[in-house]
Parts: sequence; C-alpha cells; structure tokens
Amino acid sequence: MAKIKSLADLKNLRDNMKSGIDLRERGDHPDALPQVKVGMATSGIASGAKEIMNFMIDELDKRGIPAVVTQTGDMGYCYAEPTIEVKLPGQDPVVFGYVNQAKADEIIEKYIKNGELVDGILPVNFRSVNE
Amino acid sequence: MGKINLIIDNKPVQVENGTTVLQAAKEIGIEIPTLCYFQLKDLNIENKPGGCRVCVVEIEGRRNLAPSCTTNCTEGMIVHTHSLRVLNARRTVVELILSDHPADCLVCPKSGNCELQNLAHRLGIREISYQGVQSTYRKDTSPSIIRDVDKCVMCRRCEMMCNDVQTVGALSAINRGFTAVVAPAFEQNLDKSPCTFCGQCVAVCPVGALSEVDNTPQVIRALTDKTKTVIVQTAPAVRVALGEEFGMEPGTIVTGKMAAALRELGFNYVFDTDFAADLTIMEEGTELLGRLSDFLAGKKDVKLPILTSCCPGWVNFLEHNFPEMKEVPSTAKSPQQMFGAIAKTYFANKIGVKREDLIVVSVMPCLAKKYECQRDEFKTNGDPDVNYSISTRELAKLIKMANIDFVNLPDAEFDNPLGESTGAAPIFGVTGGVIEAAVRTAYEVFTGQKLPKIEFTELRGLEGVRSATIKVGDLDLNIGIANGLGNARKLLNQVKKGEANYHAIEIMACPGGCIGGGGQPLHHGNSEIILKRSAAIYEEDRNKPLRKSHENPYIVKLYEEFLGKPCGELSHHLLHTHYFDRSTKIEIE
Amino acid sequence: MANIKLAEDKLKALIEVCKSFNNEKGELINVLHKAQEIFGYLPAEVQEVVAHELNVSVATVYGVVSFYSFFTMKPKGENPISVCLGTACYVRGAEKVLEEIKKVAKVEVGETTPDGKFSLACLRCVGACGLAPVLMIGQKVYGRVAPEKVNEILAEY
Amino acid sequence: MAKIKYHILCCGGTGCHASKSDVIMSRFNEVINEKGLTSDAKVVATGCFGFCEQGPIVKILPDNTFYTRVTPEDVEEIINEHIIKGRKVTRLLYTDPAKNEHIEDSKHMNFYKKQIRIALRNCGFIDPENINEYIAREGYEALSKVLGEMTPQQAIEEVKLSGLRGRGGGGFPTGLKWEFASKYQADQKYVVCNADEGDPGAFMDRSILEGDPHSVLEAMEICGYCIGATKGLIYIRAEYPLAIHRLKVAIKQAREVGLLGKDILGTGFDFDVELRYGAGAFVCGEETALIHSMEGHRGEPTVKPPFPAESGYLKKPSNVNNVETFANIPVIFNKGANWFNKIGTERSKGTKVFALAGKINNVGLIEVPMGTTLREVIYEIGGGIKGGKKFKAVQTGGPSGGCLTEKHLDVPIEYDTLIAAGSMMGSGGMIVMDEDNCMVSVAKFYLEFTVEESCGKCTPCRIGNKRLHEILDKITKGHGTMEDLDKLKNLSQVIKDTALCGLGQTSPNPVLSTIDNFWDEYVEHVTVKKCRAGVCTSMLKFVIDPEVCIGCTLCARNCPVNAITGERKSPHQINQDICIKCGTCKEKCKFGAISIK
Repeated sequence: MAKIKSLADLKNLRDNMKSGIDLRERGDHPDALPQVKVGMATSGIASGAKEIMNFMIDELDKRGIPAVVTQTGDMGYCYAEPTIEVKLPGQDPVVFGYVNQAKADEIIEKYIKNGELVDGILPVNFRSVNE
Repeated sequence: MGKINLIIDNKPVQVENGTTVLQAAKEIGIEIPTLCYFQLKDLNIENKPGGCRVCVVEIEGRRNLAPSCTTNCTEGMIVHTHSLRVLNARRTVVELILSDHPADCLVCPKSGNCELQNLAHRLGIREISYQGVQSTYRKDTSPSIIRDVDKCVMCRRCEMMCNDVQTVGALSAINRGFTAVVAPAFEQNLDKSPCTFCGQCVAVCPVGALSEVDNTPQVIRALTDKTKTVIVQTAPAVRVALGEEFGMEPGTIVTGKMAAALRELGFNYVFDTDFAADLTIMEEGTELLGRLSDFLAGKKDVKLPILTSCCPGWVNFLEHNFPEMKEVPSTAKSPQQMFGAIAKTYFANKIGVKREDLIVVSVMPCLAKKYECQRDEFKTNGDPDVNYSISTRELAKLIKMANIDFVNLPDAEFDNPLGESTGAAPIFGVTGGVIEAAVRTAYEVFTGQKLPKIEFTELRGLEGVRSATIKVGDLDLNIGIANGLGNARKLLNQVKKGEANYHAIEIMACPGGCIGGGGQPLHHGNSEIILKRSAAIYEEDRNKPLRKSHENPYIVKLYEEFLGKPCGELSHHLLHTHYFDRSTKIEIE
Repeated sequence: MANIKLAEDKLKALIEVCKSFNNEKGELINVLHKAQEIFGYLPAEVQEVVAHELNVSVATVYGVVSFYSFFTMKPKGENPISVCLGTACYVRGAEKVLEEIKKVAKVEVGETTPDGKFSLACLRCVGACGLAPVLMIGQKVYGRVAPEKVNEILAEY
Repeated sequence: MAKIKYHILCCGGTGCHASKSDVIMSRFNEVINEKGLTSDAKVVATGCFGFCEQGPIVKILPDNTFYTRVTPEDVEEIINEHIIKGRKVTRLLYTDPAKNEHIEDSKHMNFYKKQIRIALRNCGFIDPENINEYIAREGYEALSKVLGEMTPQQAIEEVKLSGLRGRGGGGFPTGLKWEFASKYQADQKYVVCNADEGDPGAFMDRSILEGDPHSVLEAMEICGYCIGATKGLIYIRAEYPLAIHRLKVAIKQAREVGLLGKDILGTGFDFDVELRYGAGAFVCGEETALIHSMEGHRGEPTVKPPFPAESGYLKKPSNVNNVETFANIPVIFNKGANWFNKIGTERSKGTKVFALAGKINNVGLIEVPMGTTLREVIYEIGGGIKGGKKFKAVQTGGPSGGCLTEKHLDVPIEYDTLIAAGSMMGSGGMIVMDEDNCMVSVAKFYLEFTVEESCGKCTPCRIGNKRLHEILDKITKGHGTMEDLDKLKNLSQVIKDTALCGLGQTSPNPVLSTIDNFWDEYVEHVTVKKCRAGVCTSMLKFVIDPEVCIGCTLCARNCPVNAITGERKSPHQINQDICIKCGTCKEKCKFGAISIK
C-alpha cells in the first residue's frame, strides 16, 4: 500500500474510494454491479455466515452473475443471523435475515437476478451518521 | 508543603499536606481501628492495600465511606470516625471477616495477642450475623513456620514482607474472590518454596494464620528426662526483648532474670550464645584477615568481599538466589551452630556426658534457626549439634507455664565455661554489630595495636544499606552492611556488577537485625520497640568489662585446651561449613 | 527446590517465547497466553520456567495464573466444551443445557472425561447473545441450543 | 419474465404474528390470485419492524408506503386502491404523533430517527479488514484535522464541548479526563483502550472492534496527540479472537500506509498501538485493575487517587477510555462538537449503544440517542416481549446495575436518571425479562457472577458478596426468613458503602434494585414459600390431579427417585418428601394430569 503522507493524500484516496467502496479491482463502474455484504462478526460466523459467504461467492461465479461479495461487521440484527445485505444498482440496499443456503439460493435466483424480493427481509430501523 | 486544616469528630486539626486521615486522627488522639494497615515507620516499611475496610470513616460530601489509611486530608475536610453509618459498616465488615474465620481462639497460637480478636473485642461484637461457608486450605508445617491460612484475613502484610521487603518471593496472593489467600506457588509447602524461614511473615501476621513451629513440648520432655543433660544457649537479641512478654518496657535488659528463669525451668547448664559469638569473631575474623592478606599479596581468585554467615535466613537466601556466589561467604558456622558443635564435643567431654545424652536447646529471636539446626551438615551420626531451637516467644510461654514470676525474679549469672562473653558478642543482635565486633578484633590482630576507640558508630543505624570505610593500619577497609533481604539483594547485585568495592559485607535477614527477628515478641508495627531494643543491645555492650572477642578468657582457654588456633584443623572440622545451590534447575526430558 | 523436566522442543519453544518478549516481567500475561498455546495448559513446570526466564518468583506466576480464569493448570479434553452462562444465555435457559451436557457427556464443570475426549467449562458471554443459549466446542459455536439438542451435538465428536 | 411492480412487505415478526399478520399475508396472496395480479405484486414476509405497538405493519415497495394496524379486512382495499389504482389508503398510513399528520413515505418517519448510529456508523457497512473502506467514509479525516489544524488544548476543548462522557459505565466526562492526563509531565505517557468487555450479555465493544477497528485506532491517536502520548495500548479479552484478528489487521494496514508510526501525515506526530490481552477477569474492566493486569500482575484494583492520569501504566500518566467512547471521537471532530452536543439530553450527550437481549423479539445491537425511553427501546426497537409474554423487568448495567420495572419504562436513558432509578448505564447490556423470570433468582444470578469475579482484595466484596449470595440461595431454596431480608438490605448497603473499587461498590445493585422493585416477590419467597415465576424449583410442588390421572404408570416408571406410587389404572400420588422436583413426570404425562402448585 502506498504511504499516506499528508492530508491531501488522504483526501485523494478518500475520493477515489468513495465512488465505490473496495470495488476498484472490479472495473470502472462498480456501481453497476450487485453488491453483497455478509455480516461477519463473531455471532454471524457462529451462525454460519462464513459458509453463506463462500456459497454466495461460489454460486454467483458458477451462475455467471457478476457481483461483488464482501464481509462486514455486525449489522445489529443478532436475532436473525446470518444476515446479508444486497444492494442492486440504483436501488436501496435490502437486508435479509436467517440466511441459509436455500435462502441464499433464492436470493440469487429471485432478487439478484430479477429484482424480486423474497421472504426474510429485515427492515432497516436506524440511520447512520455517515448518511 | 503547606498545612491543611480539617475537622475530625468536631475537632479542628492542622496537618502537613500528604497526611492521611488515619494519621491526622491519631495526632489528636483518635485511634481509628485498622487491620490490614501496617507500618514500621523507622524502617520505612508500610503496608496499605486499603483492603480490609475496617478503618473506613465518613467524609462529608462523599458518596461512599473512605478508608482513612489511604485517604489524604484535604483542606476543609469534615470527617466522622464514629457516626452510626461508620459504626454499622465497621462492625459489619469485622463480622464478615469473623464469619470466614475459624473460631478456635482458645487454642490459637495468637490468642491474647491477635489483632482481629482485639478488634472484635473493641467493637463489642457478641454475635456474627452473617454466617456461611468458610474457606479452607491445606495446613502447611515446615521446619520453622506453620501456615494455617484458614485464618488468613488477606491483609497482605506477609506478602508485602516476603516480596517487597525481603524480595524472597515465597508468598503471593493466589486465587481470587472468596478463595483468595496468600500462599506459596501451587499451594505447596513452604519448604518446597524459596522461603528463607526469616519469619518476617509471622512477625507481621495480625492473626494466627502464620505462626512459629512450637518446639516447647520437645524441650519440656527433654527437661523431664533424667537420663539427659540439657543445656541452653540464649542469643543476644533475646535478652533485650523477652521482658516485653511480661509487660516490661521495651528495651529492658533482662539477661539476669532470663538466666535465673532458665535455671528454674530445669536446664542443667545455662549458657550463652554470646560465647559462641566471640568464637565466631575469632574464626570469621581470622578468615577475613587471611583473605585480605592473600588479596594484598596479589593472589588471584581471592573471594572478596567476605560475607558474614551468622544469619541462617540470609544463608538460605543466598543458596536460593545467588548460588553462583556460594563460595563467597565466610565458611564460619553461625554462633548457634558453633555453640552446638563445641558443646557436644569439648563440653560433653569436659563433663563426661556422652554426646547422645546431651541435649542442646537454643533460645533465638529467629525462626530460621529452627531450620538451621535441622540441616544435615550440622548433625553427627544423625544427632544434631543443636537439638531444639525455640524462639523468644516460646521461651516466654515456657516461663509462664512454669509459674515463674519473671518480673520479680532476682538476677542470676550464666554458667561457665560457655557462658562468658565480651561486649563484642551482644551487638551481634543488631544490624552492623557482627561487622563491628569483627573490626574490633581484626584491627588489633592486623595492626598489633590497641584500638583507640572501641565503638564504631559509623557502622550503626537502621538504614537498609550502609557503607563505611575503616582505617585499619594502612588499609582502608571498605565495609558494606545490609539489613533486610531486599537490601541484601541490592548490595549483592552491586557487587556482582562490580559497582561496589567492599572487603567485607555484613548481612542480616531481618529488618534491624536479630532484634527485629521473626521469633521476637510481636511489635505490631511499633518501630519504637525496635529502636529501644537496639539501644539496649548497645547498653549491654557498654556494660561489659571486656569488649573485644579475642579478650574473652574462656575463648583463649578453648583454643589452648582444645581447638589449637583459629581456622586451624579442628576448627575447620567443627566450626566451618559449606553452602549448597538450592536454586531451581531446568532439565530437558 | 525440585528440578524441572520438560520435553526439549516445547521447552525450547517456551524459552523462545520468553525471549521474544525480551524476558520482560511486565509481559508475564502475554507469555502465559503463548505458553498455554504451546502446552495446552500451564502445569507447574511451565510456570517454573516462565518464572525463571522472566526473573519473577514462581509464587507471583502462580498468583497470576490462579487469578485469571482463562489460564488452566489442568489439561483440557480433546474437545473442550464451553457453555456460555452470560445473562442473555442464562435468561434463555443455559443452565438446563449445562445440566444436560453434564448428564450426556458425564463430566463436571472444570473436569475432563476419563478418556480425555471432553472437558467442560463455563464462560461468561461469548458475545453471541442473539443466538442464546450458546455453547462452544473447540472454536465452533453452537447457537440456540435446546437441551434436547445436546445429545445430537455431542454425537458429532 | 416480467418484473414485479409492487412488493408487499408484511411483518412476520413475533409481535405482528400475534396480531394475525399470517392471516393478513394469506389474505393478500388470495386477493392477488383472485385478481390475477401475480406478476405485478408479490407478498414478502419480513423480520420485525420493531414497531409492534402499531402492528401489524404492511409496507409497500417501491414507494415506501407504511401502513399500520392493518387488519385482514383492509387487504382488499389496499390491493384495489394501491396496487391497482396506485392511490394510497390514507386512513391506514402511519400518523406522526407530534404533528398529527399522515406520513406517506416511511423514509420520513420519525421512527427511523429512534436509532442514530454514531459509534456503530461503519459496523455492517464496511469491510473491517480493508482500511480503504474506512477512509472512504471519512476515516482518519478527524485525525488529520486535529494534527493539522488544532493544538492539543483546542482539541481537548472540542471534546469537552461535545459533552461526551465515558461509555464504559461511569460516565466521567471524556474531555476532562484527557485534560487531566495532558497536565502531568512525563517522559512517556500512554493511551489505553479498555476492550475488556466482561459484562455478561454485552457485546457492543466487540462489535465495534470487529466491524470498525480503525475508528478506535484513529481516536486513540487523537487522544495521544491531546495528552502528549506516543504509545497506545489496547487491553482486549483473549476470548475475542476475531476482534483481535481484525485489530491486528487494522494496525498492520495503518502502519503500512503511515497512519500509525512515525511522522503521521507529515506532521511530525508519532504514535503506535500495541495489544495487551486480558485473561478472563471481569474486574479488569476497572481501570486500575486493568493497568495492573497490563503490567503482568493480578488484576486487583488499587485505591484512587492516584488516578491513572497521574500514575497509570508503568507509573506513567495514562488515559483509559473504553472502545465505544473512542469510537465516538472521530465523529465529534468530523461533524463538530456543536453537532454532537445537540444529540441527547442536557447532561448526557450523543448516543449509547446497547446490546439488547433476553426475552425480547429483536435481540441485537442498537444505538439510540441519550434520552430515549426504555419503552421506546423495548417496544419500538426491540419489538416487544418474546412470545407475547408480559414484561417484567429490564436489567441495565450488568452486574453493577439494577432491574427496572414497568414504572420506569418512560424514564429517559441517561447516566444520572438511571442511577436515580437504582440502576446504571453500565457498559450497555440491556436484558429484558418477562413473567417467567424470578427476580430473586435473577439477583442470585448476578451475585454468583460477582462472587466468581471478585478479585478478593477487599473484605466487603470478598466475603460480603459471598454472604449475600448465600442468603439469596437460602431464600430461593425456600429456607429464607424475614430476618434474612433485613440482612440482605443491611449487607448490601454496607458493601455499597465500603467496597474498594467501583465494581465492588455497585455489586449489590442487583439485590437492592430487586428488593426495591420486587419486594413482594421476596416476601412471598420467605413467608409463603412461593416463587410466582416457577423458577425456584424447591418451592414447587408437583401434584397429580386424581380426576385426570388414568393410572398409566408412565410417570411412576420415569421418576428417577421413585417418588410416585399408585395402583395401575387408579390415580397416582407424588410423595413430596422424596420428590426432587425434576419435572420429569410432568413432561412424561400424556394427559396433563400433573401440575405445579
């Protein structure tokens, strides 16, 4: 990684990043891709988030769906873990709870492919200060 | 720093900044009860973990009660030491301690001298409201010390002594919560730990959790055995402290009463370790001079500085912590063991008693002496040179048991020949004394001239580490002195690193020397008592007509009749010893 | 004092650990963590070596080991079971799960089964309160454990 | 395949389920089928909206219409009006209670303002193992602002102005703490992050470290600059392997890009962070104990003063803050203290993260502005009590806190109000209890914890808490007396008054608060030997109803102590002297003949 030597460096980096968090490797228009985040805090992992993340990566790949899968921390919905957030291009992100492989499969097939929502959505009930 | 004004129990008081509420109260005559708090002021020893919560007071404007021992006074503070809230809290806290304390006061070694018992008495506790399970631990008996930590109140005084003052590290608080207690590693016995048996833990324990091994039953049995001749030796520091056990002023010299009491107890001969102290000076002094002249003659590998070896706690400490230096101390045995060796050879022969029929009892201010007399190298065919060592406290018990009115006892003299001593001997009982006694003799032997001034005040005092340079003829004799094992460690580390250039070093394990020994009457943190004992020791010296060991006529006679010359062949055999490496070794399996 | 015997490779690793912390007294707890990783537990011999290497008393080391619940002087079973008794798990019936494990695995808290297969410990909150009651076997976390599921879970091992 | 035009989101949470959300869902499906709208609209079950009082909730996407209190009878109207004609059903829209007007787009609903995520701002948004994602969300900008534009004193003033108070429990003003530490001169000072979250049932700090480790690193650097420290230490539980891993990654990445180490951002400021591991001792959350533990000692607290600001780690001036406190710091600088201090109440600023757990539907991590009421948290965010049971108490502050009841539900959550109510903020555990929880047993549970975790240094905590636990145990076993209750009160008061550290002083709170709020339950336990929650088994009496029992002998055969006798085909009896109240008979009985009295 390149050193950040000044405030200007930091701001540049931020602006570059802001356009698409961690998606730079994926091409020029990361916003055009579906983004999947898997809640991978201790409790998430304990309830099988890791397996779900692997499943999503493998299956999206197998089914030829270009998408970006990343890990993230605790989304707060501990009661419904594992949780994943899917953001389709140009739409608000949707969080799904109690995701097992069958549900993950359904999410890929219905929501990611066709924009059709499936059961198990977790309503977002907070605002983040960064929004 | 400035003065601070506060009000305690409606009384105004002005104190120095940095004074605690406990001290401030004391200044106006209010004694707030304490338990874990402990201080030996003149020796710079203090224990204030703030853990027992007995000394809590109410400070206006504060939400909680404050421990007075660790709370500093602030301007305008208003303190109540006996409000209802305080009294209830204090009583509850003491009741809690009692609820986890075996109620076997009647047969407890500390009975009558127990700080917890006194506290319960002072607070008028008649019942313990909070009953429940009590914590129990394995009892541990070592040659010197008994640990019955069911009685431990977690005041941490012993831990502080063992680690901060003595740097022995045998004890630590272990476990946590209700099962927390002070113990050696793995709760094993003290004799499997690096314990030196200095007994300072026992000296400060407020309750009966730590006490000396009681050897009085063996002594009583020996005294009643008609087939045995029982002789006793008493260490110098005993005579300036024993009186305290009978309510006498600290620092009262009771040499004569003690000799009389011992005779009444039925000892066949009442002798004095002081005699052996003079003998020690002859041997150790000669050894010092020998090493010095080798050194001055330019010989290589001369073991200097010479380290004194009278103190068994210190010897144990060296064997555990500085095994690489085990060739450095004087090889001279301690006075207790020299006495035993001479008694069971020279004296037994003189009175025509077989070695095995002669029982030697020592009265010592020390608990490590109990361990020392059991060491294998001090036995001949399994028979120890000194059979039993009892502490000053145990002697007092024996005297009380025998219905002897100690205070009104007329003075008596020691028996001869092993009862005669010079002024150089009693000062063995205080830090700096052994080296002063050695210098007195070494000076005259080395220079062939009479000492211009007998008292070397530059070697005296209670400071932990001291040094002085004494002119002995052309030679500047550099002397180091340490009392307390932590100070000894400091001094030895200096020597190891080559930072110090001493010819001789005196080390005593206990703070203040033997007067502050682990077998002495309990001082309960009053360091005045130790100062007074020290003064008495020097008075005992001044009162002696002869004050240099080599002038002791019976010592001279001993060499003429029996030993030949100091550090001669027979002395070497009887009066010298060697040391062992007792440190932990790591081996590969 | 007794002489200490330890297997050469592990002893070397332990001494190496101490060295990696510059044999600093203040690193005692970090050293003990590593030592427990090497040996699986902290037998007296290990504590003696640590004391020796860091130049502190064995009593001090033991004082520390016996203070912290993470350190153990007993070897753990092949499959250490930890039952969370944090508040969330408690109010959702962790105690019953614990009782069931004791029954099924025939092991008491703090003990190891004679065959060394399981050991049982309690811990306070693994932080997976959403899954309460929770138990861990090794590093694996089992959530929403009902007493009836205990048999099934243990059968995996 | 045609795209679905409308998604009809129906709350499938327990609360709404209780008010027939399942019926509503099937009704929607029915109507959609009837009207042949299957390719236009789809019904989706969701998790709880956390808004159960207004339930059942139906939300229509894509226009974010939020219908409340929907009944099966309303379904047809919604389909007809909204889905077919595109007109909202106004009477079902959520009404803003303050303005008394209908809100069409749920994005403007006040409800979403119940939670504001400051400390958790990045948790669940960024990849915690990628520093760039943190930077993309204003990461390290606060640091650069402080280093580049502010003097340490100015930065401290900013923190003071923000009104931020310690989130670890005590609530000491953070800026003031920094100021103290900045005033002591020393060749080395330390910034310490307390990540020894030991409160059972709390996992806020772990979540922050796992989800947003850089926010803590950045804050520690800012603190270091303010107090004049170049070294930071994070004391973290060894039981948090993932948090440790993420922190290690974060530290490594920050070092690589030069945001930790020498000459940070070219300003000449040096700072680095190391980890120290806890080893399972709750008391190490107390700052003096934590410092001793970091030094390699037993984690015993010492009397304050001296405070760590004067003599802390290695006797050097040290500033200790907890994870959540630090996580707030970058936001204060990015948004300004005056922005921050407008959130919350007069004496408690900003937000607080809670780990909501227990008998509540939406167990989880929440972050609410100070001043939010317990009712809002439990019923609006937490989705109410699990299984439709009755709320009994909410425990805040962990073993140092207390149990609050129905009457406290409208107490705004603030440091001082919670203390006044007999509990405390604590680190943020919030455990909800229902009618099945016995309050004496709950007090006993906490005392058991305290007894196990007491360091043993001071008498009141070492022995006093043990005795408290014993008395509580006696009461739950049915042997308590009224005198025991007096003892409980007195002993609790004395422990509170005399214990050495903050943890000891607060350890009787679970007892005192349950005595205050559930006195009747205590009295019942000791006088009529009854546990109304049915938790204290030794007070239970299992009885067989002779009217129902058919004498199948199943219970008798399963009783582990042979306490049940009776002839085949005639009613059985339980010998109460032998019965160990294991409950097996009740479980086995197929006729419901056995009940607890």
